[in-house]
Amino acid sequence: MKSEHAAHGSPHVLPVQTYLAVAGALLVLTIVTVAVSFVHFGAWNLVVAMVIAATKAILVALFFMHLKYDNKMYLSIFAGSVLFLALFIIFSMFDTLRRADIYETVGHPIRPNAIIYQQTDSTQTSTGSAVAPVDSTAKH
Amino acid sequence: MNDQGTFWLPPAHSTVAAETDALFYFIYWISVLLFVGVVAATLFFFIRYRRRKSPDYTINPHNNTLEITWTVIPTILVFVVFIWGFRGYINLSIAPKDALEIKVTAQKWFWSFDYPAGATTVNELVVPVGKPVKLLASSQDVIHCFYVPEFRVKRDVLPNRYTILWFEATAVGDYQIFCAEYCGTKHSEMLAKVRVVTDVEYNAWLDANANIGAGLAPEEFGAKLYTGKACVTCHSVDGKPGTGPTFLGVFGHEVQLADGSKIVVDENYVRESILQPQAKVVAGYQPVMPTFQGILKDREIDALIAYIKTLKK
Amino acid sequence: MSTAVFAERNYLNEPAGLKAWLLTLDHKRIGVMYLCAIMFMFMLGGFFATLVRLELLTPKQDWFEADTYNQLFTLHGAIMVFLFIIPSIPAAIGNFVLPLMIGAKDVAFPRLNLASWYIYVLGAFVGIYSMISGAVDTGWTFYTPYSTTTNTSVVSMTLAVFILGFSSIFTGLNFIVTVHKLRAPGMTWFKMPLMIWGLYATALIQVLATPVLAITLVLLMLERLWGIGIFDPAMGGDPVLFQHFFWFYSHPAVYIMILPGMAIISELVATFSHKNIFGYKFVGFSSLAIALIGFLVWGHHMFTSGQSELSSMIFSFLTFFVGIPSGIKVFNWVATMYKGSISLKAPMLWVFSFLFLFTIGGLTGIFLGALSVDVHLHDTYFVVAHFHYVMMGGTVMALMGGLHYWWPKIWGRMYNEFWAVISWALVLVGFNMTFFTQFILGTRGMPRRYYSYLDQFQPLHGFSSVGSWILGLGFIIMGVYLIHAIFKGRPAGANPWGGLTFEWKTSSPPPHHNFDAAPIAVHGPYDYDKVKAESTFFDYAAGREVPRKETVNQ
Amino acid sequence: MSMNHAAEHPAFLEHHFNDAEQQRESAKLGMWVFLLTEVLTFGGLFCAYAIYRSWNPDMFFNAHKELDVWLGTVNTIVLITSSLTMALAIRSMQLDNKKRAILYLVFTLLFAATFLVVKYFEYSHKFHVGQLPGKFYTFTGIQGNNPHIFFSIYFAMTGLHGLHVLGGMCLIGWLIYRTHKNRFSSAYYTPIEMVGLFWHLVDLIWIFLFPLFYLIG
Ligand code: HEA
Ligand code: HEA
Ligand code: HEC
Ligand code: CUA
Ligand SMILES: [Cu+2]
Repeated sequence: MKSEHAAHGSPHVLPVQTYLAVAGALLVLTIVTVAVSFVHFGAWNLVVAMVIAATKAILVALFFMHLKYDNKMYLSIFAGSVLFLALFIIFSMFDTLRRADIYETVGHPIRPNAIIYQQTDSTQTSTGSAVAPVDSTAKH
Repeated sequence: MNDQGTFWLPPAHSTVAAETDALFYFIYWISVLLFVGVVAATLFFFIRYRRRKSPDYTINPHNNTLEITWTVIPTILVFVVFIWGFRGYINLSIAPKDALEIKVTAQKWFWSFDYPAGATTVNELVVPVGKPVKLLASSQDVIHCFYVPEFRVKRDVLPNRYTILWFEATAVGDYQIFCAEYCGTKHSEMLAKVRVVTDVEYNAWLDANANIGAGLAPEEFGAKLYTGKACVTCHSVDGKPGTGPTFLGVFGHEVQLADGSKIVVDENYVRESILQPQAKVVAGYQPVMPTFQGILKDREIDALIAYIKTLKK
Repeated sequence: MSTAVFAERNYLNEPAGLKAWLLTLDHKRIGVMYLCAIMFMFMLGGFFATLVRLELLTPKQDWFEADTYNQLFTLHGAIMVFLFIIPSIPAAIGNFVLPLMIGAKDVAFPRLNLASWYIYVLGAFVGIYSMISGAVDTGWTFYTPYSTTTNTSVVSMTLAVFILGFSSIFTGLNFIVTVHKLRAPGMTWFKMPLMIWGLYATALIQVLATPVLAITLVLLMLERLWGIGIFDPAMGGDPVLFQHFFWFYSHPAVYIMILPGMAIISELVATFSHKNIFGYKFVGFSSLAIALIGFLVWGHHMFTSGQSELSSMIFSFLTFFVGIPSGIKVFNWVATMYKGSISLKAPMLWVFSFLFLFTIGGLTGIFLGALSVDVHLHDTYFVVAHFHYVMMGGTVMALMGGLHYWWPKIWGRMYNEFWAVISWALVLVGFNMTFFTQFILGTRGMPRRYYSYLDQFQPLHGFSSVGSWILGLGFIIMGVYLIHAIFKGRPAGANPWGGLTFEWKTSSPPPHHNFDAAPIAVHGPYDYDKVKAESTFFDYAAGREVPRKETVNQ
Repeated sequence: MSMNHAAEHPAFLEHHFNDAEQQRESAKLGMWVFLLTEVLTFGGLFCAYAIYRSWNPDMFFNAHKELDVWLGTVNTIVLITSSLTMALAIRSMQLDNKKRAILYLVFTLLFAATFLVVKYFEYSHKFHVGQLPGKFYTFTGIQGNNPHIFFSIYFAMTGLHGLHVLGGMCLIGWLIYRTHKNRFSSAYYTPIEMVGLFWHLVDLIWIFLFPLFYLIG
């Protein structure tokens, strides 16, 4: 729907109602997602929250950012960035979630807590004295 | 595949080595073929169609079948290589159930090994021949990497996490252990040996080492530990400077610490320097000394203190 | 070629003055400034390389302390990667030739282009500062927890690389928009020179991968300054996760390095075989295929790192498919030469070096992609040899070929062909001496980043070190005659090689505004059959270079 | 392709573009590629969040209870409204209504400032009780391993986002100044449109940050 406009004709202008409707929808979705978060669905909370957030994001992208009316290349650039982010997360998780496939002991850290917690609970003898995390004298 | 090794590969002395070497040479010969093909064709065209000899070119129309062939054939080749490589990798990764388990600890810059019978060694891994050995490794400071070229095995050793590596030696002898992940100043000196012995020798060695130093006087036992536990890599006994201060004449003398305070070197100070080196750091030295907490037993610490006492100027 | 003329009024002297150069928006001047900077960085990185090789002459430590050696190879790696090879072809040659080859007046965002240059200069100064103030000794990979606990200036080097990342992003962004929006009329995607396909694919990687490097470096700096516990195990972080973040950028980065090199090779093969490239679409789309698949293979650097076996399997599987398009390109280049009219000038000699060395480099990548073989070869000199064969043998050979090819266009003067052959031969011999021995060292189990090694490896290391002197000599000779040619070379004329792409249609060196008459893409970039382009002549009436006879028969 | 540069050559058209349309589309393409790099820069942090949440989900859940949902909700509404006013500012400029455009830009600036003020209160509370990243973490009372990591990621993401809000505010201020100086018109409002795109992306990133930290943790 890219309307023809001369070099200095009136560019493509959306009616105010569209913007207000979109803003309204975003507010409603915000209220919904907050309300839903109080109900405990366990793991589903994450999925629901993300679906709502995604819809809000699509609304902002299509209307406020004009992707609906602009050259579809920009939509593909935006979608491409999200795709590459998803690939980065998924491929990293092939490792981080599947380390215990063959040996259970390999799957998790030996000392679950960082050393800053070891000083507090003296009961747990810290087997290795990890070097102080950040040596204040270290050169920058 | 062989005991003397080939031009490219060192001798193969573990059960998995043969398959890795076979895949290596499979890829090697295909690569030689492809390389010679590409370079020979280029040279031939350089000579045959050089400008003086063929001032004008003749267009050769696009040929899709050629494009398809040199896409499909490489795809098949690499698929074969992938399957073969993956099969070998799985054998490398899954240790047999009855494997003998030895705990490996990597520290800046030496390896220490704890055997089931309580014996511990530093920079020397004694294993029986013909038996699968499973190493449960972790590091005390940075990432190291346990690598034995003759066994074709390698695995990073991570801080605060166990990693597992297994091998079954097929020949008695000594084999070099390298550290293959960069870990600082003495990365290239973090060397150790795998000593593969017969079953009988192994059991005899285990019993002997379960309570080593029983018969020795404390300072003699301390001297053995001084080298056995790798204090030698950083502390000299003849006054020569090293990563850590020399032990010569240190006992009973005053030492300046990094925070400026001074302290007389006595038994408690040496014990504390061994168990919590970071507690009191000697002025002018990096706090790189690892803790020996859990590695040295009290009897061994006393022996080291006795030995250090004997080192008078 | 008495008719060849040096265009007196050109972008080099118009507008004159230092200020005009420092604040220039002309893509050609920015390209030349980048060229000088990257050649200096190549010398600096190469100097450190020769020191590394010097120390490795003998097994024991004799020239440098262990820590100094560790700093030397780290700086060698970091300078070569971040300060030399990544900006080299895109920012130096790319900035100069891309607008010319698509018939544009300039890149889409000239001010952004100048900003990218000054960000590079800032990054270089921060890098040099960090070299002087206790140089970093973590290797160019900055693996934690070593990088968060070592006592060298990691933060300032990380900051330098962080800054350099933006220079790369802006160059990539600029090229994407320029290629999309500023092509000459008539120049469809399939009438674009393959050099532009290569630079476009590279720009895609630059904008997609470099941001993740930026955030990784920020997290590394925060880890070192405040111990935030994302990568440092002492603070509950996971060092293998750092490796994922680092290699998500660093493998695509190696394709940022090679794709521009391949792009130059496509141009040189077509021009010096005086023939249409074989399988134009296949070569073009191979660049895009490498760029995209290149994002799914980073885990092949981590087979022994303690990552899950599933992850290693997936990354090994995909690594093999990234090799196929490279193969398609190599075969298409060789097929182009069939029945061509090949002139063996220096650029074509460098093409031979590229084909010779890159094929070895690429195929050794296949060794490393096979899981069980990589377990033996990982972190050995085999890997060092692999990446020098593809980076040095691939990108740098192509860079040198491109430099010789466009030297007459950039400076208007021709280099000395005799010395070019000498330096080419020295480099090819020296390179193979230096690095082929490292394959043997690697398979025999010599680990990398060792400053002292077992005696058994001494002969090979000695041979490699001697080879590096020959290699260095080859480059020094090239440096001399190329710089000499700038001032004293004979005029080259607009089109010394008989190329068909647009940059040969304007004078050498080109005027400030690139083209007197904006070119129109009537035919493809290598359609020698459609165009009988002989060398140009200087038309005194028109006062500029004009092609002698351009008969266009459709 | 107009060869003559005389009359038809509007002031804002740069020499290397053929016409205004080409210049505007180039700017938009350039902006979208820049937004791609922003998505991937934040992407690294989203990846860190996803991986550490998958490693210790219960710690994340317990830690998220420490955040004030209402302040988060307010901030979300503030940012959405600022997105609206930004869009309306562009629309006003498209209709050559400079005064209304400036008004909406000022509103956007105010909402952005409100967002940062609310953020300031949230941060000062955390500084006060010790819910800080890494080794500055002194808070107790959150069950689960390494709760400081939640706050390390929280401060990294909201901090970087806050910097982008600040950057956006400077850009909007610069726009107000130039609109006031009559630099823009319905024929040339590209800079406003570009800053608008950037601002909407900043809002879009917060749309994901809000549930990830405040609602589900
Ligand atoms: C320009 C840089 C460049 C390029 C182009 C490549 C290209 C490739 N690389 Fe390399 N690589 C590096 C730079 C590069 N690499 C660096 C710097 C490192 C080490 C970093 C560090 O640790 O410090 C590294 C390390 C590295 C590793 C990790 C090794 C280890 O540390 O254990 C692996 C493993 O898979 C690998 C594989 C590959 C493959 C499969 C290709 C493929 O793209 C190659 C494809 C090309 C061909 C295959 C040749 C041409 C094709 C034919 C002639 C047709 C026939 C081909 C087939 C039958 C397949 N590389
Ligand atoms: C582009 C990348 C690049 C290039 C070109 C080179 C070039 C060379 N590199 Fe290396 N190298 C790396 C990237 C590169 N390197 C990386 C990433 C590492 C890993 C670092 C790590 O482990 O962390 C490494 C590591 C590395 C090692 C392993 C160190 C170790 O593991 O302990 C060695 C050892 O021999 C080595 C040697 C060399 C040599 C002899 C050259 C020679 O080719 C250099 C020859 C060049 C010159 C001598 C310069 C002369 C130039 C001029 C005179 C200018 C000419 C002027 C004009 C043309 C105008 N390099
Ligand atoms: C990796 C290097 C390294 C190893 C291995 C090492 N040390 Fe140290 N040691 C140091 C450094 C560095 C110092 C000085 C800094 C400090 O006090 O922590 C030091 C200090 C000491 C001190 C205090 C010396 C003084 O003058 O105050 C003693 C005692 C000591 N070490 C004993 C040992 C013993 C016993 C062993 C072996 C069981 C050992 N060290 C192994 C590096 C090492
Ligand atoms: Cu331990 Cu290298
Ligand atoms: Cu790679």
